[in-house]
Amino acid sequence: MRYILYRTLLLIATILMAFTLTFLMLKALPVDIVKNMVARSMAVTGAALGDPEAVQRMYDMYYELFGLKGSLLEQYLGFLRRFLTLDFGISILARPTTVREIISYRLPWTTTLLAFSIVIAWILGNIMGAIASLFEGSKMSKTLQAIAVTLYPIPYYVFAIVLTYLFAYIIPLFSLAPVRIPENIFSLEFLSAIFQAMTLPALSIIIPGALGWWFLSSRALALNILSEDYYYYGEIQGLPKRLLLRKYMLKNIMMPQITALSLNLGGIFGGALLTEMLFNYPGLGQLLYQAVNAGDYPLVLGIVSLSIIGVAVAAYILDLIYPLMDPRVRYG
Amino acid sequence: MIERSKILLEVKDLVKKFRYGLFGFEFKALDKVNLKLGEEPSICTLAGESGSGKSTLAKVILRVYKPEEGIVLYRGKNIYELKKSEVKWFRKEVQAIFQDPFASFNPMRKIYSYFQETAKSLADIKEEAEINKVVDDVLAEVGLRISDIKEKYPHELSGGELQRVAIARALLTKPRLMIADEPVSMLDASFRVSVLNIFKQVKEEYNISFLYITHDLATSYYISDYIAILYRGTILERGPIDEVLKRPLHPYTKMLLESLPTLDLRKREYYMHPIRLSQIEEKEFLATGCKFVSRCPYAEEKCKLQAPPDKIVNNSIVRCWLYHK
Amino acid sequence: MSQDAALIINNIFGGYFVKYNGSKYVDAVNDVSLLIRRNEIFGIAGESGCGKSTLLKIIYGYLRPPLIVKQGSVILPLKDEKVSILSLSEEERRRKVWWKVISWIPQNSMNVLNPTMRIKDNFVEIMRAHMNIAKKEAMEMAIDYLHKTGLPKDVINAFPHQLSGGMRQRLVIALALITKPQIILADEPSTALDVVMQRGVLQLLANSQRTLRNTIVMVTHDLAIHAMLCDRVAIMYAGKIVEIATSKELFEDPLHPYTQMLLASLPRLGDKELRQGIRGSPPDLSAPPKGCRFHPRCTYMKEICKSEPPLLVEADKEHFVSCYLYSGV
Amino acid sequence: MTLQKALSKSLRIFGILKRVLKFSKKFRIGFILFLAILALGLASNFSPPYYSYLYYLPTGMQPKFESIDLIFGTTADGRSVFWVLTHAIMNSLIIAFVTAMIACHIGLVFGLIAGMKGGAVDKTVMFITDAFIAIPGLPLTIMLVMILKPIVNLIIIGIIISIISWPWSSRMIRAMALSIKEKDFITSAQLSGMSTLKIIFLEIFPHILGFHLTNIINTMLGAIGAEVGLAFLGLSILEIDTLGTMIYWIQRYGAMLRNMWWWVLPPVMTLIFLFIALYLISAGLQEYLNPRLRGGR
Repeated sequence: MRYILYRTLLLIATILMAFTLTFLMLKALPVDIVKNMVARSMAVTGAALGDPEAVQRMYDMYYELFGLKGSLLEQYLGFLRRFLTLDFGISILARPTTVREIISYRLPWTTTLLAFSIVIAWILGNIMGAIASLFEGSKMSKTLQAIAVTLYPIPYYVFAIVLTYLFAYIIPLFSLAPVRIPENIFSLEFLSAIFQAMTLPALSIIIPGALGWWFLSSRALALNILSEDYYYYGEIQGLPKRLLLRKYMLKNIMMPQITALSLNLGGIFGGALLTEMLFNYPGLGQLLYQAVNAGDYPLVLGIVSLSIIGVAVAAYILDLIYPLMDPRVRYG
Repeated sequence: MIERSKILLEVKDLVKKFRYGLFGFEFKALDKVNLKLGEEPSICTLAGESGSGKSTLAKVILRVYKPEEGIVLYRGKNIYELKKSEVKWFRKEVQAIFQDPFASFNPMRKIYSYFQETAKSLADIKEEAEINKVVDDVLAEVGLRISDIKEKYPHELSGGELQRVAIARALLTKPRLMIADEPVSMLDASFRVSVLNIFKQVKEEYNISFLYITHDLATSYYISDYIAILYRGTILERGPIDEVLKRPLHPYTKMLLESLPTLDLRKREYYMHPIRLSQIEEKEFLATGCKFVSRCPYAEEKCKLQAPPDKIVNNSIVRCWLYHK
Repeated sequence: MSQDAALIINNIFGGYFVKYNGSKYVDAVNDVSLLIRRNEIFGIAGESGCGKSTLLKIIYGYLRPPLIVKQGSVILPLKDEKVSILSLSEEERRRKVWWKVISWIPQNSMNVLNPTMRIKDNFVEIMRAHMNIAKKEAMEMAIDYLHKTGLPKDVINAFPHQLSGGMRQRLVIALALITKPQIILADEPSTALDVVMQRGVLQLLANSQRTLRNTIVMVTHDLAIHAMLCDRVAIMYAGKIVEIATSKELFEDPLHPYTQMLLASLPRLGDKELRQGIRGSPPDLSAPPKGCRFHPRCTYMKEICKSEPPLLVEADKEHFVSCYLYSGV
Repeated sequence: MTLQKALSKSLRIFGILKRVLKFSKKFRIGFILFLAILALGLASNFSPPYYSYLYYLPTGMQPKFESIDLIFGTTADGRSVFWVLTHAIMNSLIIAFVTAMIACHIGLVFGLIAGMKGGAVDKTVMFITDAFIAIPGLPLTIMLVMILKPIVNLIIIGIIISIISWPWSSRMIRAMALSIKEKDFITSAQLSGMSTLKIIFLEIFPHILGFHLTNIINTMLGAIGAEVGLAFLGLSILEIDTLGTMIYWIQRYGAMLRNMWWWVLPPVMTLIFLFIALYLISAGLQEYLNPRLRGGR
């Protein structure tokens, strides 16, 4: 119970801290930027130029969003309220669509890609690392290790450039043009389109993840387990090898790796955003790129704060699962 | 007042709490511990199995862990309320050696640097030549020479030698009280007795009292004058060693003595007599009554509810309801 | 004589190749021969690093680098055949020998249980691996067995960390006994326990030996435990056996100077007489002394002790010793 | 006297370096690789003054070995890929160094305070650290850079990346300090009359130093990656050449579409080699410092 309480407090603190930091940073933003944004927004739509009331409304909206209205406390509370209700106003790029609408259209793409590739990378990497530890010193293990050492330090997005170059230009199996998604989501075309869009970004998360990061950490954990007394006891009991791998090795690797996943979620997420952008994948990453380049502050703010909440909550859930898996921390 | 000044160390109703596990509940590692050591140099054993709180008590007396309740008086002074100048005095007077000689020296430092440090900051000897001479003296006391250790790192000596070095370093400040936490339990049998003999010898020559912490009653009998039996953070029985080990009062002390394996083959038959074992050791710390209640053959309802107070019987002090009738 | 032999160990030489600053060989077990009988508790005593645990590993045939056996054999006389443990492959040992004929209680046994496995799974898996029975049946047998040995049966659903050290240690012993093996190797089965729990654990072992009439090889540094439990005891020093005798002979009339000095150095309850330790320290086994390995510490040392290692000879009936004081050169 | 002392100290560092080089193959390979890349970066000091001008050279030229300017060909905006690369390496290394110095030392201080003080101080520091770890780094830095855009420079980029890097160091240092604090030799030091400050510097710090060094290397690695990530989004200092901005311009000009491999390969390969080099250095150091792997000296 104490643990759940601590973790929940931490979640709240994390989100509050992130938003407070954002707020403080926005305070440093020169007022001119808002003026600029309103002007540009007008130019994009060409509307309401002559309507001073509409202009004022827009000013009000941005002032409130960036916390520039009222006393400092009012500013802060208003800012928090908007953020926690995920209300980020209207996008400048796609006026008059609200930021929330744009994001909600892109979000499923990102979550699907991330969930799919993180889970696959995690499972594959852990199993391979454990098996490699059993054949420590063999040729196969050495080759895998050499590959892992090469892949491990390279960020996903740098690896993604290599993949882009390889697959899109040298072996043109996949197109890098934005994918056109058919209307009918139950058709074969839909599936193939998804496959087209997802394969490369997923690979660029799975390959370095599975073969690099998770492989190396799982192998290191497995080597430690090999020198544990309980593993040695399993061996002298003459238990079947498969059982040793499953119940003595993998099960004990899993626990610390869940924590590692929860700690690294933020990093993986950031990498994935950039990868999406590189591959023209219709997720949040690409959107973020467009928003940054167009100076669409409301949209950037929306994406950024949503991802902070998303990652923090996902890590929170993982941390709550952990005690359920590990009998040693199950108290009370 | 006169009475008090004759007491070297007095521990009164000491309570030290710890948390069990990372997020777990609190338990009392020490629960109302009382102990007295007279001015006269003596060796007092603190006997208890692993987890009885004996090392915790050592660290409390050494001013490492601050207790939650109770006081520790050293020569009448509360050691947790010392003035700056008195802290140095306390460090000089009270020294310690630990169980694992390899863990008690930093592997990255030369052994001799510990002697230099101690000599300069506690014994107030500044000149290199003089330090050399004093160090040579204390090393001779434990059967070593300065050339044996001068340029050496801890891992270059054997466990037995290193433990003797630790004693020599502690002697440098001419302490009055030495706390020895399981000093021989990690040493091989063939070295043990020589380290114990050093204790006997410096007790006489340097007028040092020892608090000897151990789980081994045989070695404790060999060197001690007094003994206190610790169980789950409480002292169940204390008194002169011959009294306690020859005429044990507390059921736990009796059980310990009966279960001790000996080299005497005539005891074999008796050793195989069936005994009752505890099944829930960890929970005993949390017991509100007598901590021994779940294993005690004489346990009554009263023992579960309330912890018995100390009672003087013959020359010992025992904490058991059996002696309150 | 070999009729009642449970285990015959012939001239074992074994040790470790340690790779550090080039490679060096640590001579952990040197020319050890033993005959261990059926229906006895045989003790092996010695100080840390004397090779007693290594000897157990070799007897069991659990050979992992850097441990190697240079020479020697371990013969296991079964009903219809004589199995030479060291010449089998590990797979064959696993199928034929381990836990079926010989089981092992490893050192540090309170910490050898898999932390993420329930106690019952330990019993079930080991029985399924060696007794060829179904899961349900195994479960019933395990519960029945725990009941017989006086352990509470609800521990079966617990994880190791929920149990006390003494309970875990007793469970590891129960695991070693569940398949009713002919031989049990016990490596310090009761260290790190308080004396009361230690007594309980040793009683569990001794009682099972009485009912099963099998063999226990008991390794511990604590001579008092040997005195309380063993029928015969071997004393090891620096990789060699220096003395073998019945407990009575060994504790009442020790012959080897090492045994004598060791026994004399042990403080006893009720006796404050000044005792002496043995001077010097055990040799570095990567460069053991020539001749008798105890000679640098021995007070009876003769010229010959420095050059020629003494042989293990029968100085008295059933009392073997390896010392020139008794072989008379 | 002090000069002599300083000299002998620095000589000792060379001695250690020599021993690590001899001990670990990983370190050896990584170190040589890093030196090669560093040499390339240092070559930026010899760049001709016109290196920063656009369209000074013919655009999109394949590598020609006739002059050093053209050795890696030219970019789509008429600059020498070679000279741009040398400056990019140097600037990326500066960012990495600034980040490592700031983040690792903040982490060191916080970790030591939390680990040594314990109690409420420890809990507070750890709570803040944990909260920072749970904030995904990239989104936070994006926001920071966007807002600080008008004044951003190499140092500020380093500071921004430090904000997301320090909690990791702090967490690890605290764990180490906690475990060392419990060791008996700390009590021995207290008993020999050492002051708390002396204990921290003489007893605890030497045990942490090794980790601190590898941590600095790892943080550098992370910082280089983070800068590249920011640059992908056009959020680095686009006027200055870094490995990140080089890739940004490659993307911007569609160099890959135009198959200008001589422009794509140098920064990408340099990045990969730099990552591997730094990783090998830290892994080698770790092996050397881990007494269990080294067999107790």
